[in-house]
Amino acid sequence: MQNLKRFSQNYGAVLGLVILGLIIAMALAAPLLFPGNPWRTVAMPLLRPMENPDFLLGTDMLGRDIAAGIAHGAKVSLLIGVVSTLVAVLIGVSIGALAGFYGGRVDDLLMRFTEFFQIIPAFAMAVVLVAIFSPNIVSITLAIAVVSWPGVARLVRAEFLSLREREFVQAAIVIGQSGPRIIMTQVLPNAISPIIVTASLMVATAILTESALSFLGLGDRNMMSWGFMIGAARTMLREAWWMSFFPGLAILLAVLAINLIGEGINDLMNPHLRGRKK
Amino acid sequence: MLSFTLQRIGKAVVVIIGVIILNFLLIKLAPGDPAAILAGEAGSGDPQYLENLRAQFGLDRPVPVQLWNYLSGVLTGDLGFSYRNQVPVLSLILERLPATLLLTGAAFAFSLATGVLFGVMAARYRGSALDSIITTLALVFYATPLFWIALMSVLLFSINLGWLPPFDMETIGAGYTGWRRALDIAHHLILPAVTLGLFYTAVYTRLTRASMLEVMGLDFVKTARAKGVPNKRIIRRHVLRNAVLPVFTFASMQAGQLVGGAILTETVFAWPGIGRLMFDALMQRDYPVLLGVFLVTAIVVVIVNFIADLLYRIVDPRIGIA
Amino acid sequence: MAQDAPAAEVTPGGALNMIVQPEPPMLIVGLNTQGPTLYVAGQIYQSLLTYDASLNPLPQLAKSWEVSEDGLTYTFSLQEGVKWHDGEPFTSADVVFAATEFLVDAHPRWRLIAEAYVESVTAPDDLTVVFKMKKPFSAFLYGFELSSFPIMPKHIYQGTDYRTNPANSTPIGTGPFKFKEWQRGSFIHLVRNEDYWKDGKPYLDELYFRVIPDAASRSIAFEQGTVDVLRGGDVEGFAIRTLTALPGVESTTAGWEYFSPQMFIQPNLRLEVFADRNIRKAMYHALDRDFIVNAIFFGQGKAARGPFSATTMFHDPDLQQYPFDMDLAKKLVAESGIDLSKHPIRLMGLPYGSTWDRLAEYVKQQLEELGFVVTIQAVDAGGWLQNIGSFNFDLAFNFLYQFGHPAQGVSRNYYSDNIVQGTHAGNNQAYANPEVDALFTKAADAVNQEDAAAAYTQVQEILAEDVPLLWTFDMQNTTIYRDKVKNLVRTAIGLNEPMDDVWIAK
Amino acid sequence: MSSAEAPLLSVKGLSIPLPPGFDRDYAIKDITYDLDAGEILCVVGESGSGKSMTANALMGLLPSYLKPSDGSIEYKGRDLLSRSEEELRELRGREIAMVFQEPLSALNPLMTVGDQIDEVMLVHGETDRSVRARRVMDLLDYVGLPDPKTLKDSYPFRLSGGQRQRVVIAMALALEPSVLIADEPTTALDVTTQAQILDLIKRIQQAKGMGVIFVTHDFGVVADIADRVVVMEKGLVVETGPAEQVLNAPRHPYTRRLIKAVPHRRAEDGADASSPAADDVLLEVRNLNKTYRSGGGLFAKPRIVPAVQKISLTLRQGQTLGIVGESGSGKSTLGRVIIKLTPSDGGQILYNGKDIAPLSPAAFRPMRQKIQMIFQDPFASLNPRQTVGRILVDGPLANGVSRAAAQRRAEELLARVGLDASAYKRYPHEFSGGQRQRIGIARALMLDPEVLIADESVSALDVSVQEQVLKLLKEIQDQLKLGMIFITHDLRVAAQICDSVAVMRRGEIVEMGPPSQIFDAPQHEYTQRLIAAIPGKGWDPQEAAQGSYEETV
Ligand SMILES: Nc1ncnc2c1ncn2[C@@H]1O[C@H](COP(=O)(O)OP(=O)(O)OP(=O)(O)O)[C@@H](O)[C@H]1O
Ligand SMILES: Nc1ncnc2c1ncn2[C@@H]1O[C@H](COP(=O)(O)OP(=O)(O)OP(=O)(O)O)[C@@H](O)[C@H]1O
Ligand SMILES: [Mg+2]
Ligand SMILES: [Mg+2]
Repeated sequence: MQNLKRFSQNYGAVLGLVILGLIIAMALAAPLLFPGNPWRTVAMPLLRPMENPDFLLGTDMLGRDIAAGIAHGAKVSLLIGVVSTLVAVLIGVSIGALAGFYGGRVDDLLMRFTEFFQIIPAFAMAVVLVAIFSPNIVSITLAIAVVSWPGVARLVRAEFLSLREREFVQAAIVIGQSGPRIIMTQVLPNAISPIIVTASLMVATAILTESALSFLGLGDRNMMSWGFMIGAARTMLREAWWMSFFPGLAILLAVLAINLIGEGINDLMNPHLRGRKK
Repeated sequence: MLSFTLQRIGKAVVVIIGVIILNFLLIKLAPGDPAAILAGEAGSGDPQYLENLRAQFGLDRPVPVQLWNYLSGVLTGDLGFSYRNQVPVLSLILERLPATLLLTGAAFAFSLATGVLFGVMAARYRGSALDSIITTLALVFYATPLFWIALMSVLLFSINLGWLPPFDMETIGAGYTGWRRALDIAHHLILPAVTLGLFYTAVYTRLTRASMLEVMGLDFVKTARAKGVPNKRIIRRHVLRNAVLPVFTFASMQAGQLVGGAILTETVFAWPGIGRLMFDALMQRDYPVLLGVFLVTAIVVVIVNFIADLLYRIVDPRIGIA
Repeated sequence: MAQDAPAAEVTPGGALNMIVQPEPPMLIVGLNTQGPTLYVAGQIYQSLLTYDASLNPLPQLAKSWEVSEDGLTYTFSLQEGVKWHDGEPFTSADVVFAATEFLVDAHPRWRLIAEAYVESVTAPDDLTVVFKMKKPFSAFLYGFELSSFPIMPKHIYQGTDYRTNPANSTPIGTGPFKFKEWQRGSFIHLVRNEDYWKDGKPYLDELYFRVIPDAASRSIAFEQGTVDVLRGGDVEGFAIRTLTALPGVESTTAGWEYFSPQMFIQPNLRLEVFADRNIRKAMYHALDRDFIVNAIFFGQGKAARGPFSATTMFHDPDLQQYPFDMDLAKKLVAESGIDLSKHPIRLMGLPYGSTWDRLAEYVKQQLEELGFVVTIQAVDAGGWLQNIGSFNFDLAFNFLYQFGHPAQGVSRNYYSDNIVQGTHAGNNQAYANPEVDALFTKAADAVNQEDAAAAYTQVQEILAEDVPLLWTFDMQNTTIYRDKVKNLVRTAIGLNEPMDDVWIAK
Repeated sequence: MSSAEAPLLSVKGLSIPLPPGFDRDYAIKDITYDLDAGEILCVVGESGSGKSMTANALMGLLPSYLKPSDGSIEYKGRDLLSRSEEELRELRGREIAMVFQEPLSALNPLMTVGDQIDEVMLVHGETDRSVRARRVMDLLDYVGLPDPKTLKDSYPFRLSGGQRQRVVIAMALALEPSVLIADEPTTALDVTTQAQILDLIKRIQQAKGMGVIFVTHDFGVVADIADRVVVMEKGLVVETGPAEQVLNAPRHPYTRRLIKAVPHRRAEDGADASSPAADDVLLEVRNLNKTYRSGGGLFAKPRIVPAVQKISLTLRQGQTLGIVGESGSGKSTLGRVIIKLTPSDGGQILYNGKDIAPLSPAAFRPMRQKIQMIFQDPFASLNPRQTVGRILVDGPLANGVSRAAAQRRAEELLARVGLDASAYKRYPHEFSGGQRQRIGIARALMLDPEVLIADESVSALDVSVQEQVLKLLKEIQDQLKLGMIFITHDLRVAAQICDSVAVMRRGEIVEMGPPSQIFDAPQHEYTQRLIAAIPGKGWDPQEAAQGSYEETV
């Protein structure tokens, strides 16, 4: 409750929530606002924004409605962002938790393994994975997850390493709780805030990565996503600026919003942490 | 120091071998037979021709044998032979590596310098309009797709204003040498390096700001104030050094990521580096080249981390002996 | 097209800047005959012949040639005084080496011809080469330009492993320009061959082929004057319109007659739905190919009128046509009694840029309107080749060069014994019609052109009725160049022709 | 009032309001006291009473969002509050210097010790490098640091806590200020080091005639050094006066309560020290060893710390065994090894005659309930994400007790440790430190242990709360007759509750015996030193707290 109040005082975070809320609403309402398929030709190609009041954001070279694309694309972009993050967090938390909690040889082994993934540039790895397993929404999502978990693993490991030494964890050992139970009930709940903050940033990064993949022609051709729209529009940058401008703006707003929320959570968490340490 | 170096080298070798094996297996997992693709490109595909190609590239042997051959090749400095370019992989990569090192190095230096500068300014004037402007800009650049920035900056600075060349690494055919050439390359470097670096500028700005604020709250800063040290000097002598260390460490760990970003930048700016080489190799299923690029990147990253660690040890007395 | 300028006007010297896209893997045209390789290597290597816009043979390294009455002996007389770039003389031995060793080993098309038709290749003297045939081959004389018959230096390659020969990094040819430098990822630099066998030529001092991976950047490069020439495919269709409108810029669609690429949609006939001819016809009717050409390809092409490109020999202008008619298409589907929604299909586009993506999106739309459930299968270049070559596709985009003669560029798509894995240029859809096989063979083996023409007309009619492929459009490639560049496109192989006549007005 | 008569430093009616949302409106309210040249003024009070806040206000070092609302601070007759930041800066370090509590974090880790001392002079206008260098050497020497020549080029991390605190003091003395403010400068240090630092401050103060404000919460320290005392409670000054009077004849009830709570030797000490039946041996430790090896790698030398060496001891039913020793002597390690939180390297731990040392963690888990632990930090030892109820029942649940039974037991024990039943549903952060420690005790008792290990269980608490918790432990111990190992660094606390005391140094037990022997007739030289260093020996708080009120009125 108190947290909620503190959060609401963080204007940036509230703004982020509002923007994200609008984007989610748009994604959900897309089938109502723009019924049918966003790939359909609905008007003259290359209408400028506002030129025709029915197509406020203009149309692309095949006469498809940009606004419809953005509304439908919101779903795909958010979906990829959220699902890939969930998968990455799942992998990262499992590996980080085991390494951090058990330490020693387990830690060594898992961290070396993590390093293998970390040392290859994430985007390059994602490109390879998507290309190799042929671009579709599943391979894209998984590829993004595969390259983004090491960060989570490291973070969780560090958290677990320090939490493991905390007295309340020691107390849990002393009263005879089992290792897995301690991880789940004692340590993890206390590491959740930084995980959430990181995850929120990862959603943002995932949306960016998806768009970059699309830009390289490694997007899912059956899904209208923002990144795909920019990728498709980039060669027409000079003839039809609006084709890439609006999806670019949408990405920027979404990422910005998620970031602001993440930072809000971060701020929320920090005084809390300080209070706990004192 | 020697034992540290040895230890790090030992660790690095393990990591790099791990990376090789991981990549190798990944690529073996991939559907797509390089020989078939090569044959396809040449327009022919009778089985005998395919068999010849496979035998020539050693693709007909079992995977563990291939892996072993590759590994032992790598140990002797032989990264294999490019199926497609008919050139030893190592020479192909070495030819392209300097361009990427230059690009990513410049982007790295640019982002670190500007990031730290802006971060310090924002933290120093925390809560002021300047702070708001810097943090907002950092957020915006953090959230803007790299390629979008690249395209827009070409539009603005090359086409509309005509200040900066939009692609290539130097003026081809101009035949510049010495200083003239260096200047020419620097001129071509500005756009790609800045666009590649902007995202990291944003990252480092935020990191530096947070780190500065944290250090500012530490006890020894209070001690310095109690000594009567002027504010400027506190920031410079006490806060900055302590705050920048973690930023540097983070940056060195991130250095490899720049190579990922270079794929996009090199594409847009026609920069002849290994990012683009990697992408082409991938598209053509030229796996030895792909593996080689990954390997070389990993080695570069390991070296960068090592140098960073070494510097860290020199700058931070606490780690020196531990 | 041969616009030879009066010699007085010519201002020799200067450098010509071009773009090579994508960067070729190598310049050894004997080992790789892809477009980019040919573009650059065309200035270094040469072949015996070249062809004018109407596909009549013109001399190149062959000064003249004779065909015996029975069509079984071809005799070429070579140019005198031709030297390889390393100073060695070029002789008939090099041609024999190419025809009997190098190309048989490394060149897929030549090997097939050589195996099927060529009895022997001999060199009675240093400047004469004689091909003796097993049986007549009406297309034989159309296979002697660079992409079909590149001549490689015997003294460098004989007895070596061609692929790993260290000389591959410094190509040695007979052409007007010599290899100087290749900065991978950046540019290829050729310089004037001082010892070129045509006196006083070439006019240009230097050629630069730049590597610019991004299409938008390429069009900027031309606009800003960094490059002087854009080859077809260098920039996207809509950019062609804006670039040609610039002052001082000229363009031509000539220079592709020999290749005449035709784009088609390839249904995998192994699938039950596609095995039904009515369904294929319905799909064909469902596509507005004029829209494709005009809206998607910005006018760069012409709707195809049959299996033979309209610019090639033996094209039959009176074939049965399949105009855009969605109602008729739906009726055909209804007649077939097949429920298309029960047959979800994958559509594999071409990985060559956003225009092709748009085409895939459009085709998907149309087929879905017809009742199909379509997923676009996104692939990269490697994946596309892999899938086509291993028949792992439902419906694929493809395009093929026609190489001047149906026997070289068309029949390969329909021969039932060409249903082989590992190539994108075979009968990948698995079309088998003995009648078609027989007619193609008959045409190819014909001694005189009339017999060939009759057979080809017949086979076109059968194919037009069968629609094994959905011939979509004859591709058009526009070459854009600054008007100061003279004599650029002169023959049917366009920019692959040695630029020994090209000059830049000062 | 001529400036000669004016006090050196004079605080009048100083109030600092807190922003809304804090536990109280004022950090400090209406604070008034004077400091004369050449005296040591001790400011005492419990945690949060505003001691540090006042000290910081004097230096002008308040956080930006806190501003004095009323009152004045006069230094040599001139008001400080109205000065500009630049003027204050000039004053800091030159006229008024400060020493902080945490020696570990008060020094910049990336600057050599010499440079940090040098800097004070540099920023106050001493431009001659050689003059400064000489002075640095003098100062280091003066505060009793060995080998100043090499030390000045060392980084702080190489120095021990006591050495660092000396460096901070040297820094404060660099420009011979008239006022030295020391905010709990010895709280983080060992008794022996503390005694040395106290000596040092006293010596300097006398030599230089400085006025010293010494903030502390330890009445023993006050007794040792104070000339005058200010007692603070919840932001208010409740009593001021000469040390003599405040210590021995406190007027304010709060002061008396504080003094009464100061740990002291039990009167009946020694009487029942050997009373437990000799055969009720619960736990016997034989030749226990533990050596830490860390930082070792393929090519690196590991750091080796022999934390527990050949320790043998016996714990009987109903007995409280105290373990005392300086920081780092291995007390906690011993406790952790016995309870198997840290594996031992050798030796036996016989519990009811069975050696538990070699058991695997899984094999030992069922036995854990019999050996329980109370932790040091009441804030860190309770999971902030769980309700008190959950914290309590987790133990029994893990040991197969039904939820209902566990809950009943939890409610019982909450009452037993003096907490309201409503505590069951609340979260730890809603409790004070003392209450939390009670929860920690209840958690340990949930499992009906026979052995209880308490590691610094009261060290983090204020004296008055500490006293209550000690009392609770004593009661429980008497009732349940368990065996308790009580680890502490505070010898006074050990003296108050233990039946037997073991003194540890560098992993070894140097002396063991009943408190009477340890405190009154220490055998070992080290024990003697420890005992000698206890602050405020010459002063008996019990006596002061009891009779004095009548006497002085
Ligand atoms: N930076 C701060 N911001 C806001 N309130 C503070 C701050 N520091 C202390 N306080 C509040 O001011 C009051 C007095 O705190 P102060 O630190 O002076 O206590 P103290 O007597 O020094 O306690 P301790 O013995 O724990 O050091 C407390 O209520 C505390 O919560
Ligand atoms: N996990 C560990 N790894 C390595 N060394 C350790 C570890 N824990 C403690 N030590 C070292 O072992 C020695 C004994 O530490 P221990 O914590 O037992 O001392 P202590 O007597 O409890 O001190 P304190 O009074 O400060 O709590 C110290 O030198 C300490 O640095
Ligand atoms: Mg304090
Ligand atoms: Mg301890």
